[in-house]
Amino acid sequence: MSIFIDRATKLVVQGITGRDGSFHTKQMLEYGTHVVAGVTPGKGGQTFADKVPVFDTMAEAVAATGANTSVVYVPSRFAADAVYEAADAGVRLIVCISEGVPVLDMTRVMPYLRERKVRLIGPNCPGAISPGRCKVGIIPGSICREGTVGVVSRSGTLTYEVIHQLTRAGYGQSSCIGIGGDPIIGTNFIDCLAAFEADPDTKAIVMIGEIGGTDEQQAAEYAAAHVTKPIVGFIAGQTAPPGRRMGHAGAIISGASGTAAEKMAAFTRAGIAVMKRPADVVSLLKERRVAA
Amino acid sequence: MSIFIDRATKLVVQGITGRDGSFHTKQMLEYGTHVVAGVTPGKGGQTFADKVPVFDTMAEAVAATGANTSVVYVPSRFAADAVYEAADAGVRLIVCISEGVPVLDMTRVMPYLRERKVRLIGPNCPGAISPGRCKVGIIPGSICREGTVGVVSRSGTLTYEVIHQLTRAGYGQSSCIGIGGDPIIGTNFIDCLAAFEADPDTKAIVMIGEIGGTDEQQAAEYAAAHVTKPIVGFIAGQTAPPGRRMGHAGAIISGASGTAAEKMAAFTRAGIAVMKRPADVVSLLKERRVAA
Amino acid sequence: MNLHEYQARALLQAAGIPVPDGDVAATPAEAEAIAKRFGGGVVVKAQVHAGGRGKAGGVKLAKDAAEARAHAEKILGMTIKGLTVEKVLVVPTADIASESYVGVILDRASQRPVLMVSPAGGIDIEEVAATTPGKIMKLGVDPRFGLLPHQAMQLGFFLYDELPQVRAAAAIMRQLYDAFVRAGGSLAEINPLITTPDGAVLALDAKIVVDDNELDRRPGIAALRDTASENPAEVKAREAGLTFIKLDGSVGCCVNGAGLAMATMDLVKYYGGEPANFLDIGGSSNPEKVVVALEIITADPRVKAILFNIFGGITRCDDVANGIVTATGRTKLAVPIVIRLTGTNEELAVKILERAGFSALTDMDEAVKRAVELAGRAA
Amino acid sequence: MNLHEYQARALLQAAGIPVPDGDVAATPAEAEAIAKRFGGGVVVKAQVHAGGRGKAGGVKLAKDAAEARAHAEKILGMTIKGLTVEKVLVVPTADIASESYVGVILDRASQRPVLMVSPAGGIDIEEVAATTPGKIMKLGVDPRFGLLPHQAMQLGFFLYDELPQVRAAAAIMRQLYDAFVRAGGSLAEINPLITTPDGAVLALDAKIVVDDNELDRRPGIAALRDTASENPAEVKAREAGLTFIKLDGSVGCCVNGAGLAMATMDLVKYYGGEPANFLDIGGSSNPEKVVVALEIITADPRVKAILFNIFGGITRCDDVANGIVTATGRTKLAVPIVIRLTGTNEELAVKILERAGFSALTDMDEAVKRAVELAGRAA
Repeated sequence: MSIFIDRATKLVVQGITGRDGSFHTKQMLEYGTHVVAGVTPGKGGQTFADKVPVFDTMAEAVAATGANTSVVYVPSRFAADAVYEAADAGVRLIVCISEGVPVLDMTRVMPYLRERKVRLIGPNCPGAISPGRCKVGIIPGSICREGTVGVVSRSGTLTYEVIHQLTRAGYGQSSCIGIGGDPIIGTNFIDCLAAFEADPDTKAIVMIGEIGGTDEQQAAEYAAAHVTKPIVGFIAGQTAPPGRRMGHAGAIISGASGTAAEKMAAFTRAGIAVMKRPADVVSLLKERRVAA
Repeated sequence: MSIFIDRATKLVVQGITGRDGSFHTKQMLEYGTHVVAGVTPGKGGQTFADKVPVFDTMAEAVAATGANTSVVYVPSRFAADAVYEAADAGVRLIVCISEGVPVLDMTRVMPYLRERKVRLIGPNCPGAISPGRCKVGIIPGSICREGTVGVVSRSGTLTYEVIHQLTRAGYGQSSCIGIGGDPIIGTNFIDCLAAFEADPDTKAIVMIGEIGGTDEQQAAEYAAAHVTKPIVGFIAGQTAPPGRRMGHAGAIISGASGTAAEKMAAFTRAGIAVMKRPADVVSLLKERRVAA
Repeated sequence: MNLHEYQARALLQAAGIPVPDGDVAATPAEAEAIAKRFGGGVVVKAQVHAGGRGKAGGVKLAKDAAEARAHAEKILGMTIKGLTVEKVLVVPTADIASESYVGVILDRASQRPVLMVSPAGGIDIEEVAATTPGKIMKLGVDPRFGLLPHQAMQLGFFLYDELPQVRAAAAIMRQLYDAFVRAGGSLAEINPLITTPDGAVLALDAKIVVDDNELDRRPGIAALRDTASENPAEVKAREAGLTFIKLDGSVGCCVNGAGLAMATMDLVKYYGGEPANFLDIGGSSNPEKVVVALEIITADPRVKAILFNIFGGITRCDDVANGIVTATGRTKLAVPIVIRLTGTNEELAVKILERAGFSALTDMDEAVKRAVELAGRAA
Repeated sequence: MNLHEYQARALLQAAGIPVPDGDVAATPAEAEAIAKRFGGGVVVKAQVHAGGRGKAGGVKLAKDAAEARAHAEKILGMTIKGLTVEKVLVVPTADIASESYVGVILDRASQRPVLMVSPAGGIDIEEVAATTPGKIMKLGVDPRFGLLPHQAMQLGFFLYDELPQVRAAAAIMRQLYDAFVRAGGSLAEINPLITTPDGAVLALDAKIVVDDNELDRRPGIAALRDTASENPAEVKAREAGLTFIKLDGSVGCCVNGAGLAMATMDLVKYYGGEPANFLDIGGSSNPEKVVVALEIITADPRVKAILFNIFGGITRCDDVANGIVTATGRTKLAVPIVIRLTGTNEELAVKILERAGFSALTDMDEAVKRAVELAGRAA
């Protein structure tokens, strides 16, 4: 089992003929993801990589293929519209890889999706992978392995680092979800915790947060009340200065709020084992008697 | 019993110190409506007619009095904002008497209300009355009488005419709802038919439509499927020329659509007795064996 | 309120929509000068608030400036559906590769603006809807978000195959939607939206109808009202706060409330008469309104009897009675009058009327029957 | 991107908000001329992207033009929190009856813009929030509807008692919200919003922060960027598509991905070192970026060791290796370098590096420990 994506995922790639879109579509196809369609306006009728039909619009793509999920690789200034289009076309899950989506766009996108009960993962995220079953986005399949640890993270490469450590130590993953580094994102820690808690094949959860905002604190409270599975957590940015955006648009300590220290304290209060460094993930899982 | 308003109605008057607002507030108080507050910005702290406290904002008025309903008498260009304010303040029913509200305003107001599950009656309507219990709006209480006929109408004075005929013949009313003459209104015929059908004290329904749009046709279909109580219907505008707005913003035959003939045919198909003239209401109710 | 084609063109242009050259003329000499300026062939188009102006001879092709002047001479001053042509629009003839239709209307059922497009442009869209509905694509716009880019593209793909034209049409639709909202429109359409042989997409004709309720807060749009091109009686009524619509019968009607006014007309017909007009004096009590209403009704020589039907609510019957007495005091009525009053201050009104020598009825059917009878007798 | 006060003032003014007179000067003579033009007393305010400029001596009252010149001489060129003052704003002194705070921020938790107002203006709003939270009113704005008139009125009543001031403040808030949206803001504030003794409501100071992601589609706003007032290394990094933030330690870090970059800094600290910077070379593979990154890191004399930490995904390890070889080929490194690479094209990268005489590690902890050790040895 897994969360959000699995063998039933039928994927449309928005921006399939672009540089990033085409590269990662090939990777997803290689991984075994059911990529059923691509969309690039004006390229309708073409075929990508000899097997994926390309359409002018999402409406056509979904009507023709019954796709239920889309992944967005279009440039940031078109990303919000790609999300609207996917929602209008009727997919239930949209994964937006694009980085640099204006936050004000997101304030309008979110109620649009909520009205239509569509889940968005991202933007500015590496996407999701359910090892052995489905990959949507850019997480390298080679570092993952089928298993029972659920991973959720605001980061990209730091997630790879942690997955890498897990896989090396024999801990496979049920699903890995990169929720994105922006201040406003479609799916947050709590959504993922709830899904992992409900997923019978997930036995433990790894949660990788960072400075900025209060999502980790709220997730910790949620976990204390609703999650029975062991959780191991990490917060990046313990040495970050306040008031500076650390790469991610959402990674900023405002005044005294959003520091790594307060997030780690919230984890501890909630019974979440706190990693001091990425490599600690393995020893903490072992401490919690999670089998590899 | 009655629909939408009754003895439990606690009313705030928006625009209570204006010309129309103050006149009709006095009438509503005389009729026995529980007018618990009024709102006029800058007049907070005053008392209207020695008994109704006036507030600067709806939020204060509702917080202080527990009002559940509001009626809007403000000039048309402020009407949409008054409706937003009432919805934000938490009332469940808003009756907008104001005439001349731009239709584009209404296209934005409606989804706002839907998200908050607030009912709007109007705009450009005479309001509602549940004879003997509560009056919200401008329908003259003197022409009404407690009883079992539910009246719903797009018109103002034509409604009075029909109520007058009913009362004169001994037919009292459970509730009379003026839904308004605009193209976009908050509560339509179907809403009222459903409410009258569910109201145990309503034994028959009188429905007064007019040219323009397809509300009556849809209501007729709804009635055929869901309403068991006898319905008598009238359509004003049988002699209206196409393409001209007959006073009401919504009373216009567009092309060949929205004519009185098609609406009357829809009524007949649905088993609704069609009045040729307002005075027929009494004889048709008698034909349907509705007791006075 | 209807805008003239030349006014609508200007609003579209301001929104960024490509519109071909063109200028408006009030005299044949002006039309000639404009045609000369453009050089080559032009089209001379009557600016009038009436459909079917082409069939009525209000749109003419001219091969040069002299012919443009000749056409303008014929068209200016002509009457189309009762309205006089005061201005013509002169535009260069366009090379047309294809004609489409693009419009925004306010849809009552969905309570939203709806974009409607068709590759069958240049003809009446209602005709297309009736004969080949498959050639129309409709898309409801969420007014909280406006016409989204991907929606405009989807509509564009319905009209064109080539991506540059799809993109151009999509941009025009978004601009049209914005112009519609900014004008406070209830309708905005481009018919035809053309492509030229070199692939450009242009708005060849434009129509915008503005919601009258938007005019208060849009003085720039309100200033576009051209009362010279409207029915004078209707203009006079509007300025007095009345709603008046001229019809062809002999029973002049004066009613408070639009629904009751329509029902009164219908009852006139029911009893064998023909209403001369729709007239709603509205909800407020103002004797002066009644005076103007009577002036307008009696100015119609076809009117053989006058019928008042007043159900007092906000409107006070005594105010209406006072208005009747004032108006008939100034000018003696040449036709009989039947007055029906009931509701607020009914007794007071009856006294006022009786003192001035009128009698008043309280039953609507009785009053209408009497008025129809009187009009029939006079005919 | 932060706007200067004078730039923010101009945007507020364009939105219709009443802002007192004022003009910007780059030299003492200009400041004097502006003060002379206004007559009377003025305030000379440093235009710099740093809080606490008042306490730092960057805001001075002058009784006349000569004193304004003298103040400008002191303030221009002074350094506040590491940033040099290049311009001063000269404004006439205002008669102040009351000071309030009005701001719009983007609230992450509610995913909405939030209006925040307080009658305790003129001081840092975070201080008000910490000491007297009851003096702050917050209101979430639905971005699909904007700040509705009644919401602005409600906020206005929280600030003022008199209806004219409530209305004025409400209008200003709606204009501020519009300016915020039009600028693509992540923050817009007026602090203080003042009333004058005669009852006028004015924006005395303004601050706008723009979301960098909005700049592509807002060339007018993007043109307001004042690179002269920013840290040169950070400007250089941004222009190369890197994110660089200068810190005070001795281990220069070059990482792909913001989260991993932070985690790397944290691990440097964990092993007893101090990071010299945050540097994210981003997701794309471009050897030229690595060259610029190395230039920036090595320009800092405090850097005693360089640490590369690359987890290849989209970023290809061989591209990074090529960048390192190119950069070190141009300028010989004066400090030791530790390279950790793993993921996409790892083997290829190792070969490239070894051929150039570098060795590469694959374990993050090992690499960080080594870099900290080398930096410690050099100190």
